[in-house]
Amino acid sequence: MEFLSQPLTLLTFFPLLGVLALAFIPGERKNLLRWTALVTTLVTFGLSLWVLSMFDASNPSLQLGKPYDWITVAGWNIQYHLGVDGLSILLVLLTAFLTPISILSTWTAVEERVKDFMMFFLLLEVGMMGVFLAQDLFLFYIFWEFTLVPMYFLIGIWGGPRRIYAAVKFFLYTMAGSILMLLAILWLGIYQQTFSVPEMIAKGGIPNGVQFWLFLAFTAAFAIKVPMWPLHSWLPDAHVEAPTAGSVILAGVLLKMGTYGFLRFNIPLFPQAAVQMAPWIALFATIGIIYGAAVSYAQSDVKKLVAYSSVSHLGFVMLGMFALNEQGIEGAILQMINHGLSTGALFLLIGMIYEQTHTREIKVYGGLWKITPIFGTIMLIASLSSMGLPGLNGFVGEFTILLGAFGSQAIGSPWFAGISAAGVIMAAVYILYMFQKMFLGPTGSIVEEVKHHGHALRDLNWREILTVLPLLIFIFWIGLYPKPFFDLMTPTVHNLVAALPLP
Amino acid sequence: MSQYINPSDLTTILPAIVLTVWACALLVADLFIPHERKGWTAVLAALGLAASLGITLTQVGGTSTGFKGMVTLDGFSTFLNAMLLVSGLFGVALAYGYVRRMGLERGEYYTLLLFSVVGMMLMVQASDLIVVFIALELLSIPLYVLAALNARQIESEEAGLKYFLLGSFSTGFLVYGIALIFGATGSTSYSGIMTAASTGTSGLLLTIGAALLLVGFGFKVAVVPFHMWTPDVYQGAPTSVTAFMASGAKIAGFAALLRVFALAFPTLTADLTPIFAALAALTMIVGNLIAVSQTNIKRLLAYSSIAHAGYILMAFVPYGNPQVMPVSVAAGLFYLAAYAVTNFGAWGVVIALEKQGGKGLEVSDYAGLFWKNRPLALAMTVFMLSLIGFPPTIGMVGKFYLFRAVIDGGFIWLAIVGVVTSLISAYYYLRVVVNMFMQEGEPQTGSEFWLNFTWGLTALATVILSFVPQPLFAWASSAVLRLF
Amino acid sequence: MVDISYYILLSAVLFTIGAMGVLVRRNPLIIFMSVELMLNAANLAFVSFASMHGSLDGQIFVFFVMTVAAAEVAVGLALIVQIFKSRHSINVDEMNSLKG
Amino acid sequence: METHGFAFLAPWLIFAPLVGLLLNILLGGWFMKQPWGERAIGAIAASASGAAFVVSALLAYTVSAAHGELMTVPFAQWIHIGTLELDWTFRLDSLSTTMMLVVSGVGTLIHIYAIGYMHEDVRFKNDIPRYQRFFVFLNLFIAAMMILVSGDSYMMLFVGWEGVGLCSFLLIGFWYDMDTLGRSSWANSNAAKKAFITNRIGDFGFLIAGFLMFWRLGSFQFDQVFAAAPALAASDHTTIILITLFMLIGVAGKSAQIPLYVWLPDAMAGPTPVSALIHAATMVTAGVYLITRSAPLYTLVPEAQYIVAMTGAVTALFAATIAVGQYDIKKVLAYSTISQLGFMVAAVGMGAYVAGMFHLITHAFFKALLFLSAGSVILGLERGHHHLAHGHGHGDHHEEVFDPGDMRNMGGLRKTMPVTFWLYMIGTLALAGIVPFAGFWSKDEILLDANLHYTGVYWILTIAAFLTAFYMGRQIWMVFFGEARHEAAAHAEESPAVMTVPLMVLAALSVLGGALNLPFEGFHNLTHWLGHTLGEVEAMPLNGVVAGVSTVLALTAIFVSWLLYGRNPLKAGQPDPLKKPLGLAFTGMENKWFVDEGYWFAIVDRYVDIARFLADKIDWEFWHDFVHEKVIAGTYNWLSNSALNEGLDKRVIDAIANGLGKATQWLSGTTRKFQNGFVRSYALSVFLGVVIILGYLLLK
Repeated sequence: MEFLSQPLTLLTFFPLLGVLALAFIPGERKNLLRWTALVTTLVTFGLSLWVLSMFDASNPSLQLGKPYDWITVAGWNIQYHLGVDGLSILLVLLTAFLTPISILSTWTAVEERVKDFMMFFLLLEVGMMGVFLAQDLFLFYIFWEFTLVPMYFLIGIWGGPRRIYAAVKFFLYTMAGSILMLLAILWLGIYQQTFSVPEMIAKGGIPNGVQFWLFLAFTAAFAIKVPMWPLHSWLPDAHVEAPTAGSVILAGVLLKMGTYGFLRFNIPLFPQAAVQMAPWIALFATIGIIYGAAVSYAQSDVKKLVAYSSVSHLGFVMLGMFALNEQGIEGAILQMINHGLSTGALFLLIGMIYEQTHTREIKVYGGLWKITPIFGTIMLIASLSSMGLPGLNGFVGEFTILLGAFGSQAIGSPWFAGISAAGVIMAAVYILYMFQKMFLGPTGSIVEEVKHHGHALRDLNWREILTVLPLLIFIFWIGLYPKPFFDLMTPTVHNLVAALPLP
Repeated sequence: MSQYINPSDLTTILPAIVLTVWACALLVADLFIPHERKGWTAVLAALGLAASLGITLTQVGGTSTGFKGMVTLDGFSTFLNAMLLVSGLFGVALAYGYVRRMGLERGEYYTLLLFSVVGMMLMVQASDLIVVFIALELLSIPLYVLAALNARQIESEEAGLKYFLLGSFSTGFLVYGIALIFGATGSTSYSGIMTAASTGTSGLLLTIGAALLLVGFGFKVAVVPFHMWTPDVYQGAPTSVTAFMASGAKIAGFAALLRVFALAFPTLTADLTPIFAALAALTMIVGNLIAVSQTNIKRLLAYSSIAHAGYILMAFVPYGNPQVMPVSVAAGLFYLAAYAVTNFGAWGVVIALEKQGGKGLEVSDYAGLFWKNRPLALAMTVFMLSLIGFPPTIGMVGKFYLFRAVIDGGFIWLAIVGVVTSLISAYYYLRVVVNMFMQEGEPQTGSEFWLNFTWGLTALATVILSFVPQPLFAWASSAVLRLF
Repeated sequence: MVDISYYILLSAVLFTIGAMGVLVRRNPLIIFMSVELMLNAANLAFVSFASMHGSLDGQIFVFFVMTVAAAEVAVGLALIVQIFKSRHSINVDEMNSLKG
Repeated sequence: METHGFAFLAPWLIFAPLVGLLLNILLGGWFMKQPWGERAIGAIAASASGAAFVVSALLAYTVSAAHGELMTVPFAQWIHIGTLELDWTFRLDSLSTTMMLVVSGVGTLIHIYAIGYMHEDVRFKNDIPRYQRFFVFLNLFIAAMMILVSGDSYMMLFVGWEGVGLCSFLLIGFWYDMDTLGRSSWANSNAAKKAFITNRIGDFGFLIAGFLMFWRLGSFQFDQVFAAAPALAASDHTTIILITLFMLIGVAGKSAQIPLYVWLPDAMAGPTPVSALIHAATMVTAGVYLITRSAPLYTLVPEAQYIVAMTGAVTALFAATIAVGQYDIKKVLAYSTISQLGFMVAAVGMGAYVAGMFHLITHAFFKALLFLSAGSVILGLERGHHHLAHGHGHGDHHEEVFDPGDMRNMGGLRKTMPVTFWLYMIGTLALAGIVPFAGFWSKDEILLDANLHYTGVYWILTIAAFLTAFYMGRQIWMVFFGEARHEAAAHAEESPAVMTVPLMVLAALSVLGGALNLPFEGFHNLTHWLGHTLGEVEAMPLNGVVAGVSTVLALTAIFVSWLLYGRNPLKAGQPDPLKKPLGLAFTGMENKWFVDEGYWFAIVDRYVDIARFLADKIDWEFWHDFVHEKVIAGTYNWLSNSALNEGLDKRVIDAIANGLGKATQWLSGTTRKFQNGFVRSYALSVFLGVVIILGYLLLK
């Protein structure tokens, strides 16, 4: 039982204590429930910082956890192995960072069944942590599938009118991908006589032809999660129907599980295949970038607009990752964080206004900046970071990605990056469109409507400001001084790239 | 004693003997138990099962044969006997309150159940086709009766008769198959058959015999296309009976199937493996496909049990391959156990919601269950996830082992069929969950101690075993290792 | 001494007739008789094989089959009677309240 | 290179304005409640910018003290990945310090002017709280502009480059909820959006140039790039050409050159100080600065240089023609700005970097002067109009929509606004290029170079110069001479000192600015000064012919304009006298040659259509609704004859409605038919199973 004292184990499973505590709190003590959940997640965040403090950035390999035999019988070598390295540390922090924020955002938004909401939310955190920390394919698969369950309930119970449909679609869509990955995992387990990822990487030696198929099988799972064009169709539904906190986590963390999967498994496990497939991935990523940007410009529902923008942003991440050079991959990792921050902020803010107006129709808004100046300003910053304005986080990510992709040997052609760079223009188009139609121009009809219902449209209150403020801090920090973030990943990424059989 | 019977013969099948005696005694004792106290019969029956289980557990690790090699005691049999007896206990626990609620509380119920268990145990231990045949009948006939027990309901009678007619029909094939095998080899004992077969006399006759045998077992475990009785009988029979039938009969059927084909017909793999594979694939597809369109929970679970027969059968497909065999069969047994646990839990929940006259059995009757009775709904969720093969449940671990074995055996296409069909299955299992959590409704739930105990325990087991599957799996694989 | 194969052929024919009977007849009693026919076909096969191999197993098996058949009859008839009581008909084609 | 003197102050170029804007953000709210609040805010902002000016001066001094030696002041690491090394490092040399001085100097003057201007503007637009926001944005702009000019690498420059773009967006859209006439509308915010997006197109070019630069020249740092360039130029000429031309796209965006100039005229939606500072004096010249900065690259590829020069020249002429046809006082100046930027770009394109920078500086002076004076004029009319509306009698005036910027409403302001008149006069003469005003010297130097290098460019620019003098003359006559064509003009009032004093300073600079680089022996100060950075070029003496021609042309142009507009001034409602003689051509000028409409039709509308099509037809109707709902979900729902909820029920019908639904449904029907409850059919299936298996065994 010594593994229980492992820092990463504590970090992963601590929220379960919160779940336990919540179980004993009567459902009508709503604030107590909220506080319990919030405190739990804050402690978890503290734990993640503790982990960060012990993390040795100069060490490229897995840290802070060692394998424990779990199931070792009849040719099985399944280990309980949590570990963190440059690829995952930031995502772990992001997860621990976004969860309390999302919980804070539900303070007034979720009034019914608070207890169950919080329980599912904490369970979700366990799952996400596990995904980013698991170093054994079996363990990973368990966490990977498990995250579906709480999210499914969050969408299905607290979602919008078509919530059930969206929830089921989300569940089945993701599962459809995972089952193919399951087969690939099993094949690997048999071929390598182990499920431990580091050992597999060490052994290597998978024949090229097979690598190709395994790569595809894993891709099926991750590409759906990312979501890569054209497998994005579940995303708008899930986002539109999900409650705000759900959207934040969905965009902020769950999508990253897909991109992270590529990084953690596809590239190191199947290097040849990764190099071969890089141009194709780049092609789809580029299409995704342009397509997502164009489509989101034509949306009338602001949440949908942001949802489609995610398709575009994660296209950038994919492009950078499969540039398979340091600039691209580090940019991609950073962009995962950036997208979590900026899109997370956007969803939070949209949720806050939605709470007052109960509509997401862009056209009913307008001139809000005059009525809610703080809200407008924060929204402006989030939007600018999302469209990659230099000095804010978005730029650092997109720039390094495009730079990497432009000169990538694996992709082999600057055209993908060149065309994707046009996506930066299109990003400006849809983001400014959203900002203008909601915050500039003449005052929208909704303002009167809200007044008509008694209470005038109010600016953000302290809790709401407190909710987004941390995000803003990081938006500026990463934009102006990303060094500490890059330093965390550089050694690992360096090794990762060094191991690739680049042409 | 005499030259015909010696103690080792008896010890080999001691649990069965004890149970038989107990059953007969119970039959008598029941006469003296007043009608309003039939609960006592249940308790006594449970005691009998417990006693037998105790003896079985003492036998763990032991191996012997009895009656001139007609029955065998080995790790395999102890493992499955234990499973069967536990199923029996669960069967009693589920029935305890249910039969009273449904007003069909009769002493025979438990006696019949015991006899059926005896039949199953013998089937597991049999190493001679004669014993197999007798055991099969011994387990079937009580089930025919139990299925038809609810005389007040036409469906119940109908179920009984259908089960009976089709059962005996399939028995016909079984017997004729045995006859052909006997003709081909001049022996009915597994070892005799194998030696004769390996010397290779009249292969075709033997093969056909084996195929007919397969039909007989396939019927019991509900493999497509011998499955059609299943939904009707499961739906018509009293739910507690269904629950017992669904796991007990499957366990016994698969056990016998495995033993026969592994020990008697290893020479026929070339001919039979494709058939196994085809049946498995067909079963998974048909079972899951039709299940999607079910609205009655009992029928839904019936089709799901058909589908799972397909999954389990998958494990036996590579049985000809000596390297893969042990792992794959172990996976099969593990999955069998996992399924049994989950299955009892699920049926327990069904019983908790069932009302007089077959009410409360529609999926829509589960609407809003979570908000009325959280533990029950959570348990049901766990079972559904486990049936899908989703973490954190034992079902997921089971599928993991199973598919690994199949891939190991080189049947990747079969594995693909498996995962795709489980994706389809997710859809109808989720419907139950959706109803429980995301629809508004006012379901009434019955609550009796033993019932709650059953679904509670199984739910816990389903979750916990998924984190510590090692012991169970180790036991299963050791059981297999002793088999050879 | 007649060649064994004739017996086997006969038993096969009987078996098929039995199976067909099950498939075509509506009256459970007759269906059940057909099943008996199948079993007896098996018995015939057993006996002939037993004589071929000169071993008793087959004949012993026949006894078991008969006994079991008798047991089945007991149960089967009981069921049929019960159903007749409740439905005043034993036509199996009227028993399809369970389907889908 | 160790830093000495005041170099260590370099970061304060940015911090000073940042401090200012933070103060105004934090305290502004409270200030605005005080009677003296507005002045306080203005003072903070202005002194912040002033501080930046002082710093610039000290830095310039340090550089000159070091005889123009290049100094770099590292501040922090930015992005270090593998070979990519981007830092926050300040670059101090004669070129950057010059730009700093211009930006902060003119900037500060305009801050001061804005204190007075915005005080009235917010009242006319009656949204006083927005006063605070204006100065925050203005300081932010100074900061961004400083990053742009002081960066030591292309990417740090790019940060400022987009930063100023953002500020221009915010300030153009300052009155985001109305149009230029204060009517509630989308107009201003549209103008702002247009500016930002057009700039982004330019930035796209900049980025591509950057990528090429990094992968072929291995760095973004100026010196490293310039060091590596010659070798590459020798081996792979086209890459350098590509880099420079992609950079030109960026320049075209920022410095409003063909084909991306269209945003600048709309940018006049911003308050006048903004037009003066951002859209005349500083930001728009960033492109010129960029090319000058990249001189070592451009000099390697004459082809690119020629294209740059031509772009500039054509823009200069094209914009000038449009300026002739405008009635809005600020629009005229806007197009004149584009045209003058054309001059500069042409200059730097020809390799006459000093000339370009020289014109950049003088233009900053006199164009700022002109814009601010124009602002003063507009406010004058506003006052007049206001006075009428709320003053005695004429109740109908505040009903009608009055455009204080329309020159057709002006006339005779010479009398009502004398100070402004004289200031405007100076600006005009400077811009028209009349000796000895600043504009003459700088423009003349450009023409001189053009005459030497590309004769084509020379002639185009000369014509442009002629038109410049003409439309400025036209403006003077229409605005200040003749009779008032509107009561507002009649009742116009002079602006307060806080506005006019900065104007006088600028006026002085516009007069004396030429002294920076007089084309006489021993005077070429700027040439030598910038020579430290750009490499010594032998300074050219005055060329009597060129100077003479341009002067004569300018004077003729003014005379012609007098003939048309001065001799018999325009009456209210009378069409422009040019309409008759020029006919269609003038209509073209009036309507900016319909370029906007063209772009709208060719690009914007098309993009919207494509986006709509992708979103509604492809992504939703086909991909989401058909493939996923009908085909996939539909199949499922066929499989489940019961549905999850009413939403899905509907979809079941859909599923049945489409072909695949039908097929699968039939299949399902047949599968389920087997389960018909008949014992005999069940038995049949068993039997068939047996038959098939045996058949397989027998036949295989």
